[in-house]
Amino acid sequence: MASRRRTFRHGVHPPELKELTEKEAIRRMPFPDEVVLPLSQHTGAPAKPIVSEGDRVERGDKVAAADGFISSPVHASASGTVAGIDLWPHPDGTYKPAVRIAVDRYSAQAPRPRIVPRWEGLSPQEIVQAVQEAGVVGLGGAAFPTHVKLSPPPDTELDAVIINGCECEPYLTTDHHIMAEYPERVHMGLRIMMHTLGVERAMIGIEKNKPDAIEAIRATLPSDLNVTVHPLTVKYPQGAEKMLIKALLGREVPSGKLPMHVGAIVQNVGSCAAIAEVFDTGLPLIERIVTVTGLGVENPSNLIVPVGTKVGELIGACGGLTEDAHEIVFGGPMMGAPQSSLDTPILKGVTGVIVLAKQETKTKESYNCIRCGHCLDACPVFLNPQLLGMMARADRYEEMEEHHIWDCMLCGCCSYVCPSNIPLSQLFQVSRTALQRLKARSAA
Amino acid sequence: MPRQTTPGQDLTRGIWRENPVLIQMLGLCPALAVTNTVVNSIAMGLATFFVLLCSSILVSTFRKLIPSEVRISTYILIIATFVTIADMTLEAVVPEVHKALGAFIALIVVNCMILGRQEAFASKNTVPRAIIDAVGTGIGFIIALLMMGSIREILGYGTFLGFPIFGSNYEPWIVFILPPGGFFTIGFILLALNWWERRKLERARAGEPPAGAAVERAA
Amino acid sequence: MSSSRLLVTASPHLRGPASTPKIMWNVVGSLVPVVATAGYFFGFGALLVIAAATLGALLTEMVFGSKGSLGDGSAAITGLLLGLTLPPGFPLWMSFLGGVVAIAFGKLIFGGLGQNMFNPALLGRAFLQAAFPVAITTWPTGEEGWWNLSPTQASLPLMGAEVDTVTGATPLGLWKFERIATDAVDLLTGAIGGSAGETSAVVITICGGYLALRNFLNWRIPAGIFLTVFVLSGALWLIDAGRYPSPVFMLFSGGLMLGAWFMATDMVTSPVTSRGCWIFGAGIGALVVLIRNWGGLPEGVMYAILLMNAMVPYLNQWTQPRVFGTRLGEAAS
Amino acid sequence: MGDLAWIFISAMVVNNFTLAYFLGLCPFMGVSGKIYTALRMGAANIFVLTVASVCAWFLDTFVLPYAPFLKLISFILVIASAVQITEMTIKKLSPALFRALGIYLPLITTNCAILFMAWVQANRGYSFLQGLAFAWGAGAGLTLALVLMASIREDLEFVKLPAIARGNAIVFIIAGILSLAFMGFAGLFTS
Amino acid sequence: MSGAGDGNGGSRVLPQAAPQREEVPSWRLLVTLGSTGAIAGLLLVFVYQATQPAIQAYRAMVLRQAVQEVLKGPERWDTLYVVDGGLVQELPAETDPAGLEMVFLGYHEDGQPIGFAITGGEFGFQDIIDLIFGYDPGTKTVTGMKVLANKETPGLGDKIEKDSVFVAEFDGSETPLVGVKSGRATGAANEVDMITGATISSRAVIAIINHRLELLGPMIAAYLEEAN
Repeated sequence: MASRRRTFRHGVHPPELKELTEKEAIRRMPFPDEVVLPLSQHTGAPAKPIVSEGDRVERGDKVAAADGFISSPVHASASGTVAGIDLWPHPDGTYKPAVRIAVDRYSAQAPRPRIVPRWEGLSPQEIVQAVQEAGVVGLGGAAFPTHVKLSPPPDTELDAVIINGCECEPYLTTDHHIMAEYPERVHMGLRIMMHTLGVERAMIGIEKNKPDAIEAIRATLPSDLNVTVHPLTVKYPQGAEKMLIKALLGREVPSGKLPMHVGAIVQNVGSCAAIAEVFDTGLPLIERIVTVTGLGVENPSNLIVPVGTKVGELIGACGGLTEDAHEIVFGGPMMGAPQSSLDTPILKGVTGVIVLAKQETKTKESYNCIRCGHCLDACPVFLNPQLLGMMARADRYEEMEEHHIWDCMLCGCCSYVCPSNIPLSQLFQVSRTALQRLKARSAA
Repeated sequence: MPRQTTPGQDLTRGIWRENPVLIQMLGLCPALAVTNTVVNSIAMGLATFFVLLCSSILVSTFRKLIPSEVRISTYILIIATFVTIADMTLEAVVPEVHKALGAFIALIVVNCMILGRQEAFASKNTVPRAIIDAVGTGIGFIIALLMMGSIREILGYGTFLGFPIFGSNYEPWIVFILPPGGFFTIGFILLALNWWERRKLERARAGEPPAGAAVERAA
Repeated sequence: MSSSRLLVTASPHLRGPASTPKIMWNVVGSLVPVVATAGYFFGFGALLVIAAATLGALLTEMVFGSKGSLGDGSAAITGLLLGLTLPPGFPLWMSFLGGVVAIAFGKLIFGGLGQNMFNPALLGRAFLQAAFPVAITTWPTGEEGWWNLSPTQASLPLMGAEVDTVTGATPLGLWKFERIATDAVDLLTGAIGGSAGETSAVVITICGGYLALRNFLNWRIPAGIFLTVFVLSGALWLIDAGRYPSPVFMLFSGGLMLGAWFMATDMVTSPVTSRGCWIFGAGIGALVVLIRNWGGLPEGVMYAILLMNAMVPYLNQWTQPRVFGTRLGEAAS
Repeated sequence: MGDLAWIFISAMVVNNFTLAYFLGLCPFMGVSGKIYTALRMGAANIFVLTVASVCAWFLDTFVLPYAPFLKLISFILVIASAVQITEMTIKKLSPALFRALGIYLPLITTNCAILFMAWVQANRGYSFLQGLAFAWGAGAGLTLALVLMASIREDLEFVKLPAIARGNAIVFIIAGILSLAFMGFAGLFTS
Repeated sequence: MSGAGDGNGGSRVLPQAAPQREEVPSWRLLVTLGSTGAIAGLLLVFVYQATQPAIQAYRAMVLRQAVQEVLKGPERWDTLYVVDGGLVQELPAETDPAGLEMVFLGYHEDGQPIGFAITGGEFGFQDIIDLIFGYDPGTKTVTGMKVLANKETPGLGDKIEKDSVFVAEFDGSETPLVGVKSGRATGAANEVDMITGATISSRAVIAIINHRLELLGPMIAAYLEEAN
């Protein structure tokens, strides 16, 4: 068991590029003048605003309530006045409704008193309730509401909680620093989750390129819990749920199913720490740790950022842009979304802000597919991106469905390795949209 | 034929615009199999022409007497008869050519072009018109075979009708008298036709004035 | 900096180090030692033949190819490989013609790079074999000096050779028609008669191995070929050593090395799946053994690869990978 | 036995009916777009070839010595009726098979490969078994050519061909390349 | 587009028998087919009669030329049939000569037999090679060889028919023949230089002659013994 290489098959090895912020300790950025809180910061239904323009809100106050079970509330990340509820540039490239708060410059920004009691006495349902109320979502990028993950259907048989400390995307060091600097918080979050789910076993998977994080987590490992730490091969996308389960448990999540179908639940270290924080400080999720990095930013840093801070101000807190800054990406460089505006706010799910310099973004010429098959060897879910790409270009979407386009994680491995620079994952994203539209039309 | 066509159209239609081989892709087997020399092409063309003409005459003569239930069988019977006649005559008159064409003379029976003309034209029109149509189609077939045969003989043997045209030291491109050469040759011809068609289309789209207009303006 | 200066491109924002021209030029580069070895053993004439084929390929690509397509290097590969499959005394105009046919009908007619179904160099070679069967089976004896050109080479375009040439024999021809085996050491070093590229197996293997290590070719294809040829011909040899050549001879004679390392592995015309590549290689190996032992021609590598090229779409369909989280067979439509 | 094997191999690959004799080009051009249809067409061909071979052998042995000039007429009529009868029989006995092969059977009547097979079989004086070997070799060869073509054409749908090569031109060029490749089988099993 | 759809154009005419409106009595169908058949038959018999003499004459001429060539100009020849493993000149009654193998025994002007002309065919490089050769049983030598039909590669394999040097190799060669690569002959009387680059075709010719003689040699010997 020990000698088995902990990883999955296929995947790619992009340059890690983490050295820019690897050694930067987490620090807190000053409060901005305005925070913008989009109502849709998570997977699921957007929250419903419960404040109106001109209302005074304190830091930690709820400004929008969850709309249904798969939804999450939004809280004010700074004290101030509601300046408006209107459309605002969203990181996904569109305009979406957001609550804008003009931050009170003279406020102490002290957090409100504890809103939840200590977790020890609570039933699982009450914990789930509290987690939802605190607006905790997955902080690894997808922003799936955490309380949903914590309340699996009653007939589900779970036997392992997996903590995802891989952070396989290049550049990012957010999770790395959470583990290295706040290992106890991770363990506390894990303890709460194990209690809530009633699971006896937990595993923490960390890529081997973060030895100090592994060391810190190991050193603080609670002796009364059945938790093991697993250093994993450095490979992208090691941090994808399905890949992580495959690496740690050797189980394959069936196509179209969730990790819980194979008895596992995966939680990002950041989310894990956030759960702990809710019961520790009594504060809802109003700030997160963001890696601001790339050759296009003067002082790459790991910052604690109030949710809703505009990216321009965040970069300003890191010394501003360099001369040759060229492209801003939210998230990792492999799956992250490019930003067209400096006004887009940081959401709960934004793990990093990467400012790419001109020399990093130089566009390469695209060639015809030469059928080298490198994409097949890279795809972690064993699709045939070469065939899918040709189908996408021929608008043969129905056939793409037969070839499992919905199993694609859009991880970008195929695009990364493609010697002809064919934008495969982009093609797949576009095809999926087209396919959904086709289906909607045929359903109508 | 729902639309009435003039005899002139009947004649020219088969020669170029609806060339049986190059446009309609009929009678491909003889057009590829026996066109390695010009002589063979001509012989095959003439034999097919003969069968087509005779069958058309016979079919259009008796078109009112032949019930439609048995018309296909009757046509095949008639065609097969003339093919046998052609086969025996060729063997008696030009045995060398007969040997070169071999079984492909018999295959004239299943040349879709002949049956097609009976069904589409001869069985519905008067004898003179059927003759004109058969002559047009037959000439079209011969032209196609000649094109194939010329290219293949010139490149494959360096001769035309047996006369050397590159001198005696020509190194023949034997591939052109082998089966792949047949496919390549018709491929080339189709490429050229496509290119020609596209050029015509592009010119028409560009509204380029015909050559005559340019001359007028210059004058 | 204002927002308008921001670039917006789709993820991933990192691209791997591989690029198509890089792969192609690496192949060209690794062919250089092979060409040099051919020049060393076969003389200046062999280099001229290779140059003529390459010139034909490059000119055709330049004239009919899409703009800038010369830069991707694939035409150069085709020309070099074609030249390497030709006998060193081959008339230069035929060699040039082969290059033209290879690019025009092997590649451009399908729409250029990546779209062709058959290996262009082999198509050119098959065309020449069918067009000029005598010239392409005329091997020099190798007794002339390095600078001496074969009189056939200078023949005018469209014209044949006016002189009788002394022809030697290839190891495969010697075996096929006279049952004479060639010394294994000679096969390995390349001191043998044959096409320019049927030279030193050692040099070809080193160059191919370099490409395989850098993942510029799929090692499974040559592995499949060598394994199949070795096993099949070994079994035949054990049955009747007088009738069938030894597996070592089979592996190192003729164009097998060049074909297996450089032609079968042409990315465009080989399968994309790993299992497909194994089957592809095995198919080539089996066809080579079949044609060499029972066919009319002494060498069958070229035809074996072309025939398996035609099978590639099937192989790709049959060997679709099993999609993560599905049972085998669900992946294929 | 070696003789039978050679007849089979020769008709299948060395002198492949489609790629060396240009027979059955209509279906080769027409129904080689999809592998599935190509396979069914091939199966229908093998079936009809078998029937035609048996019929031609009977005719050649028992009827034609007395009336050689009726050879062509009798062959073509017998093939046409054989196809018709086969079609009706299959329809009765196996509707599933009929659905699979049905539409191809009438097409095969005018497929020159069948007549050629019968004609050559008679001219070479093949015995009953030799005739069958010839017919099956021919059928296997036709199927092989169809299936290879279909495989390439399925892939070709993803390829952006130059404008002048679209349509039949590229199919002929590919057929020519396949034909070149099949030249590698020349002399198989004769030496 | 005149594409693949039109490729079936001819076949398209077959299945579409137009729906018949008025009932045609079946006797008319029979009469139509019958009379067409009858006319066709008559026509064919007539043409057959007319062309047959020319066809036969040509075939006879081809045979005569071939026998003349391989036996080096015999004055006349007899046709012998292979029946039950032996050669006979007179066929037993009621035997159809059509399916029987034949050999031709040529004579000098003085009535002395020159040798036998024997036909044979086997698979060559591409397809069957048919040839005829002369054989002198006295000296056990081949007197000449002529290829009647071949589909070998033009310019290469077809040299077995067209290359006069190769054809002349057979004159006076002792049997059984042995093929050698050109330039490697040792001077033995049964060696035939093969054509460079067309080894398979050359070998096939030699093999045909050897195989035919293996089969027919004893028969010829027996026949001559009996005749003496």
